[in-house]
Amino acid sequence: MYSEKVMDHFQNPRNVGEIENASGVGTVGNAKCGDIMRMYLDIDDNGIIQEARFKTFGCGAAVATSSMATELVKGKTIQQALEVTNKAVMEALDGLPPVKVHCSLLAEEAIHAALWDYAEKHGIKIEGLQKPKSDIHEGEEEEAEEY
Amino acid sequence: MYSEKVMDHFQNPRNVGEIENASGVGTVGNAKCGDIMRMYLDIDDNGIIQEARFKTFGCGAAVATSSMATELVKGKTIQQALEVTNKAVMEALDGLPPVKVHCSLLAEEAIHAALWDYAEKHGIKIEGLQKPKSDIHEGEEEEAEEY
Amino acid sequence: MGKLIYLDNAATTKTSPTVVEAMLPYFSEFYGNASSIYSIGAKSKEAINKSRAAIAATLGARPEEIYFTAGGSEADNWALKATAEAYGAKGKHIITTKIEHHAILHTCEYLEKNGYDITYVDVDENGTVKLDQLEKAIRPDTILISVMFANNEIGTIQPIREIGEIAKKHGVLFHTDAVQAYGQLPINVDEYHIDMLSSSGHKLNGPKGIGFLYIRKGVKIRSFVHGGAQERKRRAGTENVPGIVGYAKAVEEAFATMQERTAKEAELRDYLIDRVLREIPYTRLNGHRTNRLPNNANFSFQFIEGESLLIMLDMEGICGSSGSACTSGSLDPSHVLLAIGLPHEIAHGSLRLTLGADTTKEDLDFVVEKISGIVERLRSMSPLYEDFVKKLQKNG
Amino acid sequence: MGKLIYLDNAATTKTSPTVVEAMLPYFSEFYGNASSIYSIGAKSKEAINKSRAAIAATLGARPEEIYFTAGGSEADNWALKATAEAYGAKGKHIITTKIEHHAILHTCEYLEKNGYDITYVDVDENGTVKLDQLEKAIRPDTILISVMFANNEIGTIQPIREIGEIAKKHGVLFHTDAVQAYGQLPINVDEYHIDMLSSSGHKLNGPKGIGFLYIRKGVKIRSFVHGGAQERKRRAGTENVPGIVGYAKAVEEAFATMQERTAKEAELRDYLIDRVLREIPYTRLNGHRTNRLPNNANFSFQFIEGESLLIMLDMEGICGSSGSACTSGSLDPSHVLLAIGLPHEIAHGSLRLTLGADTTKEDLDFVVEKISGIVERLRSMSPLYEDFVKKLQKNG
Ligand SMILES: Cc1ncc(COP(=O)(O)O)c(C=O)c1O
Ligand SMILES: Cc1ncc(COP(=O)(O)O)c(C=O)c1O
Repeated sequence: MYSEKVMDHFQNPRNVGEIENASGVGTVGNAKCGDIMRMYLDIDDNGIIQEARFKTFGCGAAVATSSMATELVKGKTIQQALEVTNKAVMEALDGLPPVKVHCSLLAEEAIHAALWDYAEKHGIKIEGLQKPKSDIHEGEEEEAEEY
Repeated sequence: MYSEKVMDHFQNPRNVGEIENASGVGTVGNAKCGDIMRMYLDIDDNGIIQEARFKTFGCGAAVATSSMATELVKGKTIQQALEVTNKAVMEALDGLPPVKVHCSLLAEEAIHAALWDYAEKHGIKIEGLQKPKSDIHEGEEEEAEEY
Repeated sequence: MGKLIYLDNAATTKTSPTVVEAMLPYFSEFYGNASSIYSIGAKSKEAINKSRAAIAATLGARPEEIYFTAGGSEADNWALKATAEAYGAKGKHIITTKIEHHAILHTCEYLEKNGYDITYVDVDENGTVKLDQLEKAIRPDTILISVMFANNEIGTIQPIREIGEIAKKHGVLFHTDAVQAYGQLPINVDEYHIDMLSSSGHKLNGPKGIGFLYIRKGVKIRSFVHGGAQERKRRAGTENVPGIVGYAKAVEEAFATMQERTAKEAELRDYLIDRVLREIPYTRLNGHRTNRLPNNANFSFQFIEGESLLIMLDMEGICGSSGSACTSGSLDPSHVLLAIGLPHEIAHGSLRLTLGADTTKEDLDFVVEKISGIVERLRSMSPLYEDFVKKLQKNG
Repeated sequence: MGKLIYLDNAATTKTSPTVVEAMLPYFSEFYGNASSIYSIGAKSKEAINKSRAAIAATLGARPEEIYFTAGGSEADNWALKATAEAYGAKGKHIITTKIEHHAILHTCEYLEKNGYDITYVDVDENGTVKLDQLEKAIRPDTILISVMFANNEIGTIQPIREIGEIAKKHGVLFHTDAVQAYGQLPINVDEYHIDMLSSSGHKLNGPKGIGFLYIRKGVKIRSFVHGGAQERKRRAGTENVPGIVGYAKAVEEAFATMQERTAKEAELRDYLIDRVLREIPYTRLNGHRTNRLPNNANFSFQFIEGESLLIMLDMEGICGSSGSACTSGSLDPSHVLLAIGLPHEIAHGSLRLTLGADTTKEDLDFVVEKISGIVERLRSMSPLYEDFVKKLQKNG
């Protein structure tokens, strides 16, 4: 059901782990729905993401999207990181099954949550960043066609 | 679905044909239901059935019961012939499938019809013989268990 | 018994050995549940997807419009009952014909008991649906027209394209029971404006116990069998993977050989019809003379009854079927034969012979010879024939 | 990939090669329609009759009380919908449990939409139905109690005899979904006062796409699939002869080996449970410790999610299943795990392993070792585990 890229990132996840004294940490999702992602970012004084790490409780897609998301934001500026959308993560993984799309949304939210934490800690405001929902499943749409 | 006896009487029906100037002829059943039996009896002055012949339009069971019925009444007195019930015909054939029981009723009725014809022609009354129904399907019961 | 001449392919067909071969790996090797996550389950899922796509392609449909069922009857039940339910608020009127299979007719009776109103349109003496009557039957509360693609007894092919156009014009859903036609005739669901279509695997040399219902995208009918999320949540039950794979294989073969096979069958069918009508007196052909399934011949032999004929043919190794009541355990003969206007006693004397890909001219020569003798023998035992001959003699 | 260790026998089983062998002649040799009159059809009919009788005997039932269906889901749908319909005039209340299979639960939801009132009885923390609650739920308008014989996820065996007695006492019909239990546990329909019972072939090394509903003589439910006169006019559709024959063969084998096989499986199951609980911390067993299906083990590993675990097991050649939402495409985890009181995050981390006749101790040693490593790895990636450890450290 998963693409080779997803399987690769699931089997060999990049950047698993914690960052001590991270610049920003964000946790999204909830156990009820079976996905929790925690993203650690290390951001230097120029606003460049030097390091990104994650921990994820969730399915194969959740792990793979977390892994890919950390890869995608590493070395980026904050503004560039904001452009790492769930679509970008999915594309980088050669797609996800329809029922797993919410995992990529979670990854996007995890980045935002970590950046939000960074901004709060540093008392700054990041252009275009809204306070992330803690639960990305809220208000999620059912599959279009219902039987 | 049929016993060997039934198959034998169907493949090699005994007494097929007509009797010219028969003592009694009876036809029962109707084309609507797919079974018509005609029974010819030759009855001597002592009231002994010397010969019995039949013609039948109908299924395998109809042919076999006609054949067996002629065998059973041959050599019998009229009273004995009246005792050739559908049950007797069925038993002599080692049974019939439930949906074919009506064929044996038809055979019984055919005997009665031929005897009735004989009695009418000779202006006599046969003890215990009622005017046969021309259509034995009338009022027939459905299979007990209905779904 | 010597050679078997099987001429009851409309009842069921031999599962083709290549079909069985295609199924075999899915019994004991790739037996995984298609809904599971591990690789052996993925094998099953892949096989189902491929089968679905192959079948969809033959109809000009999309794979996600094919829903596997346990056979033609379930597909027919599903189409009618679920449409009735889903569109019941719009209306409770359904139009069908007098010559549908019991899977349709008995389902309609069931719906009638549940407050639906069914119009059974007549057919003409050839078994062709009366289009004007059908169109006139449409009312504002009509939600569905269900007409079979070709009849299973007399083989008559219905004007499906015209019916589809009528249904479309009036905004009514159109279901066709194509159990007999699929694999014998080219069908395109878009061209014919078909919204739902039933098929059954064992009618085209596929396995028994598998069928499908084509449901056009957008038709809002729900599950008939509720439960697991199989078949896009519309038909619950662990997928019959070997059945599905075998079905697709049979479909593939049927469509690859369709033109050649049906041309050959139609030629043999005509040969059979011509000889029987010429050589056996008091015989009629039932169904349309030309516009009929390529493998179907259906005769009525006056003065005799069908079951007797069948048993005697069986003793010669010939398998056929009859619309006689006696073969079904009911008292009335085939509703189809009555609908085309046959009197009861003639309907009782009917014989259906349906050819297969391996039927030969020699087979049919043997069959005609045997029928001829058996019919003669049964007539010699028939009181109806006796009466007829006596009347002839009296008049002559 | 090396050897496959298949531990998902509750999902589906390998069709036994002897079963396939028994089926084979009925595809391309004795392929006749069982309803037809000629000898090749009689062969099919005979095979069906023999199969039906063999199955009936295992339940202490009469052959004419066994009705073949396309599987367990159809049997469940039939039992519930047809009972609702047939007895709807008497009452519209049905009692079932919170841990039934979706084939029951979704059918109940359907019935609720159609004016029926369903009571879903609770289970205790072991997954055993609360008998007092069940009995109290009975009302004058209760027409049916449907309780599964054994649960497909956690394996808990229900007090079926007691439920049967309660149903009998109150004059209510009793249906049991025995899809998981049949062939694993001895069942006698009279002893247990069962009026209807569902089973599915592919759960006991028989083919997919075949099942049966036992209907006690006198229970007045009608057809679910309308049409031809098959199955004593109660279930239309050309009989799936190979499926039926294979089913009966599988049943025969399952009952011949039952005692020995299930004793061995139960021993292995206990070995597996003991090792896992001992060697992997923060793990719990779901379902009753002893009163469970002989081949079922179901664990929850805290802090990890089931699908990830399954995929990693698959990479080691081990097939299991999980009650995690992610494997089903829905958001909520298994209703069964929630019903026994598991919090969501623990329900998500569940793993079901269901043994087969050929499972060995060596297989399980390998499996325990792999689970152990994978759970550790997934925990090291889990934010929930991180929080837990930090809390421990803070407190410690
Ligand atoms: C308890 C239970 N009931 C019903 C079913 C449905 O059976 P099937 O998938 O064969 O229709 C299953 C298995 O899927 C089951 O485990
Ligand atoms: C026209 C038609 N519809 C439906 C069916 C039912 O198909 P099945 O017996 O496979 O359920 C048949 C054959 O029996 C048929 O000929």
